[in-house]
Amino acid sequence: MTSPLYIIAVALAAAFLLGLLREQWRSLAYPVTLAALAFMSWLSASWLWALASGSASPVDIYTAGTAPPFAINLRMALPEAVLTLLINLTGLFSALYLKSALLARGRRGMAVLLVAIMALSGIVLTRDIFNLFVFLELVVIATGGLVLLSDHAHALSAGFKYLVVSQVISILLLIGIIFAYHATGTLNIDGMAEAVPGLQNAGASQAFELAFFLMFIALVAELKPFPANGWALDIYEAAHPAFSAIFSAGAGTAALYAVDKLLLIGGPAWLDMATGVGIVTFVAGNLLALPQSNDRRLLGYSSVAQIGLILAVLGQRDILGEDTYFIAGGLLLSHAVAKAGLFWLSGLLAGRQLVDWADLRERPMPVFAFVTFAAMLSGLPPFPGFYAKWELVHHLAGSGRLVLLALVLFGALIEAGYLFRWFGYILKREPPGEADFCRVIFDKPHRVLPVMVAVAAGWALAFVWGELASSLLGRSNLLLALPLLFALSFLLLDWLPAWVKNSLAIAGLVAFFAATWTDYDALRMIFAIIFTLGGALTLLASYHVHGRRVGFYPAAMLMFAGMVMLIRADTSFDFFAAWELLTVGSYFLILRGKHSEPHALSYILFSLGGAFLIMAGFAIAAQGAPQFALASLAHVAAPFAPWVFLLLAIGFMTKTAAIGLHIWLPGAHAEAETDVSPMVSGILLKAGLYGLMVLLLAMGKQQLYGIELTHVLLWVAALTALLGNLMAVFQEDAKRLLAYSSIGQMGYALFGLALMNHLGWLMALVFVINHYIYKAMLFLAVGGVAKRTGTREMYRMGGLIRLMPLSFIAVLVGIIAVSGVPPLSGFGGRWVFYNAILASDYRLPMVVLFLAGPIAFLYLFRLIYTIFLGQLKDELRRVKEAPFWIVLPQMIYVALLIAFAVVPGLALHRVDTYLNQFFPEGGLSWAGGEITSNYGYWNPVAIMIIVGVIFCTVFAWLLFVNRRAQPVKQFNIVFSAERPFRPETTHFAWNFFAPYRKALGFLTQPLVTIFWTTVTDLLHTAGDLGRRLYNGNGQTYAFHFLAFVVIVFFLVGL
Amino acid sequence: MKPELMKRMVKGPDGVEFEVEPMRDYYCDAPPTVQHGAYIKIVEDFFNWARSQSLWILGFGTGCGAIEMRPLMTPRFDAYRYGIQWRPTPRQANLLVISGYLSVKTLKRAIRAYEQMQNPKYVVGLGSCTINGGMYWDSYNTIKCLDQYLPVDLYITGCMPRPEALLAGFEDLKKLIRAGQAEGANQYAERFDWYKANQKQVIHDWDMPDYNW
Amino acid sequence: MQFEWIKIPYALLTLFIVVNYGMLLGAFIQKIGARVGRRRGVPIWQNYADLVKNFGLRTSITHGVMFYLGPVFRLTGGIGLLLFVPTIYGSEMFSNLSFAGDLILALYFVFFGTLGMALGAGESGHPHAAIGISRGLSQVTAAELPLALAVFSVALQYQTLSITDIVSAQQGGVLHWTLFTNPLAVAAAMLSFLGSMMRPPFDVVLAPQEIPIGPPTEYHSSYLALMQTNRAIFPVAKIVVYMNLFFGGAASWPVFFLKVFLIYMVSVFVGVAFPRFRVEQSIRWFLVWAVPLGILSILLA
Amino acid sequence: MIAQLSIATGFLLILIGLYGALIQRNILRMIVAFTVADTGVNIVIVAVGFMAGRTAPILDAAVPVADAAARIIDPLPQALVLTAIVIGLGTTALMLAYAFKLYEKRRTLDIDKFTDLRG
Repeated sequence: MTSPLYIIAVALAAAFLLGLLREQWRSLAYPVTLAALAFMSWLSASWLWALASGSASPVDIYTAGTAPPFAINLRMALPEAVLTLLINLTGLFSALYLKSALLARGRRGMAVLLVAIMALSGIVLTRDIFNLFVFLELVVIATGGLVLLSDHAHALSAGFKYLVVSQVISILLLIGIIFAYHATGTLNIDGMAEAVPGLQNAGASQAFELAFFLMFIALVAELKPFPANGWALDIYEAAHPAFSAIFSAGAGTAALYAVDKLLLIGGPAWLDMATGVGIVTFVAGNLLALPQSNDRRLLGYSSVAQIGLILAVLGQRDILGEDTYFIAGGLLLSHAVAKAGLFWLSGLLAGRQLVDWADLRERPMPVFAFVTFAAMLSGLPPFPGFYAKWELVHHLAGSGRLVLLALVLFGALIEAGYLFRWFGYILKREPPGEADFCRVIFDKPHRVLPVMVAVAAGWALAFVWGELASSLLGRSNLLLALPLLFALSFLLLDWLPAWVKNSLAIAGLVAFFAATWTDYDALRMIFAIIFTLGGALTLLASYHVHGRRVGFYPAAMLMFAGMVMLIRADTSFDFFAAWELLTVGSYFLILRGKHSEPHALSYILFSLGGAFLIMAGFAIAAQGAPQFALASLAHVAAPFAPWVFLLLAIGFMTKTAAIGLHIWLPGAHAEAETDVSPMVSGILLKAGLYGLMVLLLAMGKQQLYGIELTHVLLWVAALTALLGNLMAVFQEDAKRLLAYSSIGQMGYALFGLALMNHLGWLMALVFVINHYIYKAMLFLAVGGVAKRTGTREMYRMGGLIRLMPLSFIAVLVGIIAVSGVPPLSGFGGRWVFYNAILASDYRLPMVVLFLAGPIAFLYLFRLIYTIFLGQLKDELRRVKEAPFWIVLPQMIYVALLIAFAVVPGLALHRVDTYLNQFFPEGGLSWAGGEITSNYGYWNPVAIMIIVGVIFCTVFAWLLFVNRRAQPVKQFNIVFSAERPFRPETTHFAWNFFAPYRKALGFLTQPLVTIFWTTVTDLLHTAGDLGRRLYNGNGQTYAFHFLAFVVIVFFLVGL
Repeated sequence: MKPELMKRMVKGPDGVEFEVEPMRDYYCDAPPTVQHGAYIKIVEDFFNWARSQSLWILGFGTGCGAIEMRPLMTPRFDAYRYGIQWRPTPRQANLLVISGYLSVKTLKRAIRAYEQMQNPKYVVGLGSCTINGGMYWDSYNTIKCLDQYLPVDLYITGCMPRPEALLAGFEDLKKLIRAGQAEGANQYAERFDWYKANQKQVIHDWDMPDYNW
Repeated sequence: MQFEWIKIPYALLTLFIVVNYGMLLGAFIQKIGARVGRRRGVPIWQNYADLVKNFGLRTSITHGVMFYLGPVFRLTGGIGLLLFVPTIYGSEMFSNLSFAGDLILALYFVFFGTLGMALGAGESGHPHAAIGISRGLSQVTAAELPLALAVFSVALQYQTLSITDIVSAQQGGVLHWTLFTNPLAVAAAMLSFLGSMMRPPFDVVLAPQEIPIGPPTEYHSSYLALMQTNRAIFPVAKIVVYMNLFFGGAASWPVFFLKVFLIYMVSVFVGVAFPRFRVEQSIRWFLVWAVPLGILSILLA
Repeated sequence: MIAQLSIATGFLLILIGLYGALIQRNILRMIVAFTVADTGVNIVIVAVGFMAGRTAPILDAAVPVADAAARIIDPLPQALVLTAIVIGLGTTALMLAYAFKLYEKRRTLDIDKFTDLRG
């Protein structure tokens, strides 16, 4: 193997060569730089390959030919190989990216760049503390130089502030080093570590502690901890993005590794300080990033935060043990690759405001790159950060460090918040003018290449961490899961026309079900059918879209992949990974709506918040194990069980939009595209119910402080049903109305589950099936109408029954079913409901649900009346029936609904039997068409026939006596012997339930919305207050640093 | 013609412009037709008996004579015992009582209300004003002879007629109905053009279709 | 219980009896009102004459399919409700088609006609129809609640949802009626009953002069005739449910006639004594007075 | 004694330097202050390596290799100080260059005037 020393030697040699290069060979300078960096990268890579494959073992290189302490030694082991590779590659691609800037500044700039990369590698490789100091100073000086590569007006002052603080740092570091040397007699890091326990008297050991504190705090300061980091942020903002990439990915990495080495010396006593500083930085950094509008400064804060998190992880090595490097490495590499990628990407854009990134809109590759980076930073599957976070949280929970766990998740949520808000800007904001992005792409391929490399690296890391995790968790690589691969393959097929992709998607879903349908028990079968076949059915509607529909299918299939993986998951990890996948997929789907930016954001935030609670719940339940079989939730130890239950239940309820957690749903479902609304409403909501079912099946009734949690659930469910329905009554927007109705319906289903008896569960399942069918159907119908009429405001429609008869039929059947009126299938749910509550011990929550029931009539009538009945408006006189492909699934749903109404046993009989093993009492008996419970009976076939016969007889009679009825037009109405003025003034539709609002409108005060708005406002205010710390003065920053040192000093309590 | 009834161009949600003609698009333009009774006489007689026993008066007071209708509901006169009721909508009424003088303005409303009732339907002219204009015989603004504009089945004279006279008149109307002679609606359909011409002669702001279904 | 063909003629017989009883009852009650006001009132056969007259009208118009079907829904709802509930306790003949479902079926089938009628009226395009429906639906949400609570309470009390079983549990004397064994539930239910009868103080839905009779404002001729038929059946059918749940059911037709009449009279008495509520007033009234009774009844059941 | 005194002097210089760097608004004065602090650090380093009664770590006729270990002071801090001086020089030079550039741009050396980037 080539000695790793050449990484340093080659860089130095090349730097000198550049300096000595003759003037006429000037043009060679840039190739030489690239070649040197390429060689360095190759060297690291070859070592990484050799070390990882086991063909080489870690080596120590003695520089002066002798062993330490008499000479400096460098070490090349697996971590060093990974980190130097990361640094060198960042350097290489940044150099490529910097081409024009470097060529403009001449070869001295290139030399400085080489020195910087060399020094960063040196920090990683060296085992000598003073050598570390030297490399660090080299980095400082090189940074001072490279900052000036930027055209930014304030790069100069930023660089100076940086130098000021670096001076202070280096003073502390040097003092620390010399006293540490004095105490231990060596400068070698390993030597020091060995010497520390042998320190003779208390005085020496105390002196060493102090010296170590100075060294440690100095190196920690290199990680830009909050609040001593103003100087670094200015660099991030002002420097050339390619240099910021090095600064974030390279310098951060090197400094982290340096701190890691120091922790080796200091031993466990210093871990708490690392954790403390790290987590404070993580939370504060993310909080401060929240109000930022400058992209690079935001990335700076985010870098600070990420590195803080990794520092906290390093500080937790006492419990993380061998997994430290898996976790820290996962986080670090995700951070480095993503940040480098984002900084490079930022260089492609002209504007510096976050909203200026809308330039990327309509350009799939950069958007995909951004998505990749954002997902890596937020720790979404399948990227390394996901596994790292999972492991971290499990270890923390296993050791009872719950406050830290909460802070980690809180910070991560804020981070996801601003990243996804930013993504929303990209897709949904208007580009700030004539976008010059295309030109850049073709002009400067050397700037695009690094971004693409970062994307590739991100996915490669995803694979590698998947492999590592697979050995850790004893499961196959997540990235290789068939559904996920299928979904991801649509990324590659995105150039195909939409109908081809749609056929593929439908075929895939159906084939998956055909291949796996024998695997499911009766309960899962229902969900499997809804998720796969139901999904395929809603996808039929997608045929109406022409063109390529870029981005739709990867997102949709990601969601479906997540859902099928969810029902097939046996272990907590699989379950959670699937949960995250479906969340992410659905987020992208929802974001596609025209005005869905804020709603998609609140969706992803609530979902991720919920997901974090689920993760925490799983972690607490696992008690230190990396995962557990879902079934063993039943055996969670007593003191934890109710808490686990609570966390998981709240997590799942964010998805079912229980009251309090519901504010994301109306906007998200209403603003989604026509064929997306049925997916996210009819299908996706069931994922939350499935989670609750799994939870309740395993854990049953839990008590917390003497309160039965299922009882609390009952109340939540009842209030959800009531307020969901009530809110729906007052909507003017048809899709929002349906969305609120979904909240109410989910309340019913949740209520059934929370009853915790046989029929309650059966009722929940009836609602699952029914809600899928009718809500998908109604959303399609309303979506089709909205598409044709160009509005979703119901009062602007009216009288469409003649123009859109099929849609009318769908809505009619739908509302009869939703309202629970016999003979359609909604009645089954109501019947089971009454039987279920009779068997229950609770009384009072039912009252709320009874109140909720009839309210459904209000909004349902309004839905059908204001759209299809009443007065036809002039401009809608020529609208046509909804497109065939939107109507076709509706008609299938009508058939399904009627079938389910007549023979509910087809779907329910098996489940009823299956539920016997959990709730042996209170099942139904199915004899012929009749269904009998302990309390009552019901014969759907007979009902359908009787109602049908009576109806037909009366109808035939009316036809006979009224056969000559004269069809009239819309204004042929009795109008107090006058005539109506115009259709708009005659259609009674707006504020339809005004009297109702007078009576009960006070219940619809948006208290929950106000609450969550206040929470986000508080977060933003906190961030804004924090920003005042950073007044831009270099001296203040130096003072911050010293204050930081003093505060930490007293907190450490030396 | 009022602006809201004029032809206009509107733009559909798909951006295509097209013409809306309110009189054609909002109103049914079919003319009334003569309706024959049941084919079997005894059935028609039975129906006529029922019609006579179920006179539903449109609650529409056109003039001062309307004040004489109210006492009919009181215990003293109690018209209900004769199967007479008041309905608030012409759709459900079959007897239009023109109660007193009829101004030209009200005539339009009366015509509309009458046409919106279902066949068979009856018109009773109450008071002298409906017969010859009464004390308003030379008014520029009242119509003089109601049966030029609507097919009147029965006049009840007086200025005003007492409620007793009204009851007597309704009893007479019942006899006409039972005899199958109260076919005003068919008469109106048969002589539709004549009625329309008369109506349009006095009503100058004719802003409705020829027949108000 | 199983279906047998003989049930069909029996059911038709029930229907025939109830239609006639309902027609006469309606006129009879009008007549009582007239007599109280020292009038003679309508003849007892007035409803027949009106019905025949309306069927006998020669023309009609239609605003569209839903408008046409509205009365059909309405009447189907009335007949269905009647036939899904056993009329005479202990009589195989008049148990009607109750094999199809229990109390819950009856409770929910009530809405079948309402919904269809509302849709039909909606298609007429008349704003008054829509206003009336808006009021009616608003009111029904609050008015139904005490009934639902009372039904739940009664079902809890007897541990069954089968109407026949509930009636049989009340046999053996007046004091076994739910009226005496569960008075709170009955009180709540009877208040709810007032709200569902479209009589004052809860008749703002129809408001004949303000929004000329509300939803049915465009209906006439045979549509109206169907609705009149329903008007004869539906209140009786609804009262049958109340009678069976709360007043011991009826073991024979005379008892049936008497009980239905007396229950009907409750709403009449209240109706002539009180003026009209606005919608929000009636909602508040139900929530403040009737619902707490219902809640108490289920807590004590 | 000398060692303690030197260390104390060194720390005094460091404190003076840091105080100056944090208080002075003029950039050049800040740089000077840093130089003072650097000097203090260097003194501390050398003082730490000092051992009373020993000689400089120069192996020549006066100090034979054989008993060098017992007679010379610790040579390492002196080596370190050389490096530190070099680095300090580099940093100071860079800061001076920055000061020049900043002055060129804004015609001022007041650090308070360079606060455009903030928050």
